[in-house]
Amino acid sequence: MTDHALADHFREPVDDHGVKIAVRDLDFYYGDFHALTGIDIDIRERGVTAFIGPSGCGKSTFLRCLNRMNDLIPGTRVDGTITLDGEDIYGEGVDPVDLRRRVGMIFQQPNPFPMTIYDNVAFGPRLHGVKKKGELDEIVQKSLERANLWKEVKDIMDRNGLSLSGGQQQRLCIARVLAVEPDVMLMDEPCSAIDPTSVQKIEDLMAELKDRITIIIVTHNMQQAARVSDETAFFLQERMGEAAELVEFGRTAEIFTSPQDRRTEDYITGRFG
Amino acid sequence: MTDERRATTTLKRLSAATYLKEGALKYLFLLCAFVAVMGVALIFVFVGVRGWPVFTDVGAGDFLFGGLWHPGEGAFGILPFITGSLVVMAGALVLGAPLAVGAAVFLSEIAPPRVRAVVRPAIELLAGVPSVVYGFFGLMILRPVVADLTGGLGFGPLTAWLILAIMIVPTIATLTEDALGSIHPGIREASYAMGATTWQTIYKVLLPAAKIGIIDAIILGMGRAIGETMAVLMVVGNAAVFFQGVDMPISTLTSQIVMDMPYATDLHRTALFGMAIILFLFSMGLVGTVRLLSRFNERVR
Amino acid sequence: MIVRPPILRVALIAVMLATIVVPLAGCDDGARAEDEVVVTGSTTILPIAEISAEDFTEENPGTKVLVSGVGSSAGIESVSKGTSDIGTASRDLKESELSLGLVDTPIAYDAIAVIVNPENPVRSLTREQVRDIFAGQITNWAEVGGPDLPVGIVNRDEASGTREAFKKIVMGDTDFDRTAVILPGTGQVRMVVGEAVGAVGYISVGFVNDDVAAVTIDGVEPTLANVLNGSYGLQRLLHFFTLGEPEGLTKEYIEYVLSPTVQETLVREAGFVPITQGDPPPDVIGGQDD
Amino acid sequence: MDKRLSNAIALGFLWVAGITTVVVLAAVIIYVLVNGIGQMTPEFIFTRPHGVNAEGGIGPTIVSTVYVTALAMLIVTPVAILAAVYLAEYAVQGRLVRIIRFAADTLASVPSIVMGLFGLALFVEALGFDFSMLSAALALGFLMLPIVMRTTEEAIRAVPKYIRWGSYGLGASKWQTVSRTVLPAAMPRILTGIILATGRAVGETAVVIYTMGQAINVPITPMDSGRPMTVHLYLLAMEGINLPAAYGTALLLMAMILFFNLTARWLLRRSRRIR
Repeated sequence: MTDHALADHFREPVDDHGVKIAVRDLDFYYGDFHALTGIDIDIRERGVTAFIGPSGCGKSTFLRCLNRMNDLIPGTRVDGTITLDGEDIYGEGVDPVDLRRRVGMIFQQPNPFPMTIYDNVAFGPRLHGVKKKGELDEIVQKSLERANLWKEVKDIMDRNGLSLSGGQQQRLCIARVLAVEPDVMLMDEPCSAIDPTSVQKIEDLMAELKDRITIIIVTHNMQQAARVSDETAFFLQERMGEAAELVEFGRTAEIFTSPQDRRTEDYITGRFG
Repeated sequence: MTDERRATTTLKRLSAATYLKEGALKYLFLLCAFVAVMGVALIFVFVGVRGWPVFTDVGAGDFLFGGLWHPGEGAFGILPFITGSLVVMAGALVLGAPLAVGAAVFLSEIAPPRVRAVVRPAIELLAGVPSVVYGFFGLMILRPVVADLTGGLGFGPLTAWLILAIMIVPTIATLTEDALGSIHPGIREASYAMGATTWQTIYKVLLPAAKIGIIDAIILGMGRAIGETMAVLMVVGNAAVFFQGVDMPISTLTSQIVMDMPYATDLHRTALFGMAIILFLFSMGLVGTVRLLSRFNERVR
Repeated sequence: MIVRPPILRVALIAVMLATIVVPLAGCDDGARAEDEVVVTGSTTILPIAEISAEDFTEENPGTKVLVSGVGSSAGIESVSKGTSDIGTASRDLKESELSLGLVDTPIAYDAIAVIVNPENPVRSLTREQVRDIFAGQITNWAEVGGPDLPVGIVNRDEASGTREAFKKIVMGDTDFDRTAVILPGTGQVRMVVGEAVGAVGYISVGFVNDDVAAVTIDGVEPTLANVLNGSYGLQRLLHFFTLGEPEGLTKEYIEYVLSPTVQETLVREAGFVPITQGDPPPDVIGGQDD
Repeated sequence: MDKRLSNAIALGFLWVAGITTVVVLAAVIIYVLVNGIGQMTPEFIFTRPHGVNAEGGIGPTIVSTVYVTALAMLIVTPVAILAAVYLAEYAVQGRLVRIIRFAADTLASVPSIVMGLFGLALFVEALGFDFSMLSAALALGFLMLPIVMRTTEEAIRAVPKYIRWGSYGLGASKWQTVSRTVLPAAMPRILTGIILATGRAVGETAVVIYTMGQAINVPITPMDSGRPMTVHLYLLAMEGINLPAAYGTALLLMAMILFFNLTARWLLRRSRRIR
């Protein structure tokens, strides 16, 4: 990453954003394995927050707590609170289905449905009751435009989603999530399985989306974190078998230039991990 | 979606309707799954109840281990049929299992695509051929051949083995191929990378790795062989005696039931249901062994 | 293939449909309609019963005659239980069956021919020799003046009336050789005997064709004339049994079978001897030692 | 033995094993085809058997076979698919699931003659359905159930996990995910399973011989009895009075099985090309 790019990043004025997701003293267990411990973090509204750390440090696990995807894995348990717009998402009677609509997710492996491109994007709206074709067409087109994919696919809409390239598939998944108008988009190492030119497109896309959607991206690529994120959180698992913890969290610029915690510095300078 | 800041809506509470709907669906599906259990229970009850009196009236000992089957005189010993069924099954396995495992290995490891495109459908079609057509084929083609070979009439275990071996090949081959297919491709490459020949890779790496799958396949093949009725009935000769030679007629549990069913009354008919119980318990035992085997293997691995 | 059926709706409809069909169908108690005659029994009589049933229903539209051939004993059992109107049997009633109150209407004679492979030179046997062969005492054709060739006995299943009659006339008290092959059908016995040189079996005279050779018994050939004059001992009556005197449609059908249209054509065509031909001699069945 | 030689011999055996299956199938098909092709006339297929040697066609038996197989498929398919959905999607590993799996495996390995007697004891006699299409269809249904259940479950499990997550990630409920992404994606293989199970049901004799009755009859309502092709073939073979008709029946049976299998394969290939 050239110094030039890093420099202009700092000049950007940071206006003050409200807190979208507040996490207080979070512990997470797979059965009796204590995976995450004592995590406190405030994720600001509209902007990109990056989770970094060596592989296996629980950053993805923590990400999946934010939209309760971990509920699908039997035997998991969460202590502490996670609030979305001030509301506890693990609260009594909260419908995880609705939560996941508002907190969309992009996976490491692009996973379009084995359906046409159109059906992929229309899947979400259809789920939530949109029936009229006209309305669906509009949502599909707008979502694909917002995912910078419309121009590339507009006349092959009935082709199978799986026939697209890796980068296109990932953008199709993003379009699919955008179609349900989420407030938050979680991205679990979205670029690790796609070619470099497509990575650039995804990163540009995130820059465009972040002024309307809160984006949280898990990545083990520090340059990417530095490039795309406003704030960064560094997770670490000190010793095997022990719970991972949030070591340091702050504005990306400070984390990468003047990390407070020695362990963050060691990680960023590449001494380990 | 409008551009100005979206009004943050509160999280929807889990509506009772969806909760009930999902719950109701779950129990509907459970009920459907439970139909299988009900099926087995119904078979136990209805075949069992109809066959149970033979154990009390004739007595389990005379029934299971009696050597003479002569309903007219009240003799209901079915040992000849039990041994007959086992003999027919064993022979079919000895011929059929190697052929089936060989075909499966051939398909998954050796066959060039063009050949595989012929052999695989052939095996699937072999599985589809009705057993009565196999019986008919056996009766009209295999029996005369065996008759010429052995000088007898062509009825007996040998003809039954030939027919049954063909019939169990698809059952064993498809399951074996699945077992081989589920082996991680990396294992094959690793073995070849170490300079092993195809055959060494097969019998040193692949077969051991798929061992449980193959054993399961063979056990299910046994189930298919012991449960076969029509094809055996048409070629085995139906003599209610112990094994006397590969070309001498004998009878099995399944074929004897079909032979006697049209005219069996009261105790004789109950005895036939009793034989059905034995067949049912035997096939359940096979399934149980497969289950124990896989659980035992899990712990050992 | 991108299929998007509303899975839930399709599945639920099908399940409901199935649950409706099952009980609904069950409530009809399956009582046999008045215009229907159910005939079950001997496989030997099956052809006659089936064809006459077809012709009978053609001549009497609206009636139905369901014929199935499952063996004489099953026929007798089902007519005594009332599950069928007519029980056909190619053998006489056993002692245990006499008390069932069945009324017998013989419809034809059937003579049983002992058949051998055409290449087997043995063409005449005494009744004792036939008994010893089927009892397994004679195991080589040389013992009856034939070539040195093992005897391959082909026996019929116990459901068969032909076997019962053969046992009563020829075997008497001696048992069949239990190691003999048992075949559940006339045609099969003929086919196997026709193929294996050393084979021997027995079928109705009507079914003998040039695949096999019929043997003269005690010097008497199984010809129509000998059957009629009773000199050929191996013969039996074919019976229609009914629970009590036949009446209604059952009576009409039986009378139809006894009518010349059936006796002269179907019965003769099937190789049996029409009952109306000669006056039925008192007790042809059973031979001397009955 | 040096490893090159043993390799050659072993591969030779494997080639023989592979080719034998084709040779045997060819033998059966050719035998039935050569002898049966002569019978393939319209009146063989549409008229009734009549006459001493059961000349004429086997129409009613074809109708009976098709009727009972369709009825069985109609009854068993929904139950089997929904059962598989439970096992693949909803079931939590535990005693209940183990019991269900064991029962399904047991049902799959029940000898057909036992299923026949069971059908006789329960459907024909206890429930009073008498010899009928319904009794036979229900007995066949229990035979087909585990086959469809297993193929459907495998088809569902073959749908990649991340497709489900994609759907959950969009706020779909469990049933929405199953019904809108998983089942449609698995549908080709599910249909294959249903077709194969139907093919198996067409070929059954021992199950239907005691539940369908043996009188030759064109069934209208599910309560009518009738003689299926397989039983007809068996009786013709046993009676041996009309072998050409037996060959004709065997050929038609094989043709139906061939049709089912080829449709299943075509369906699978067509779906794989889309992916």
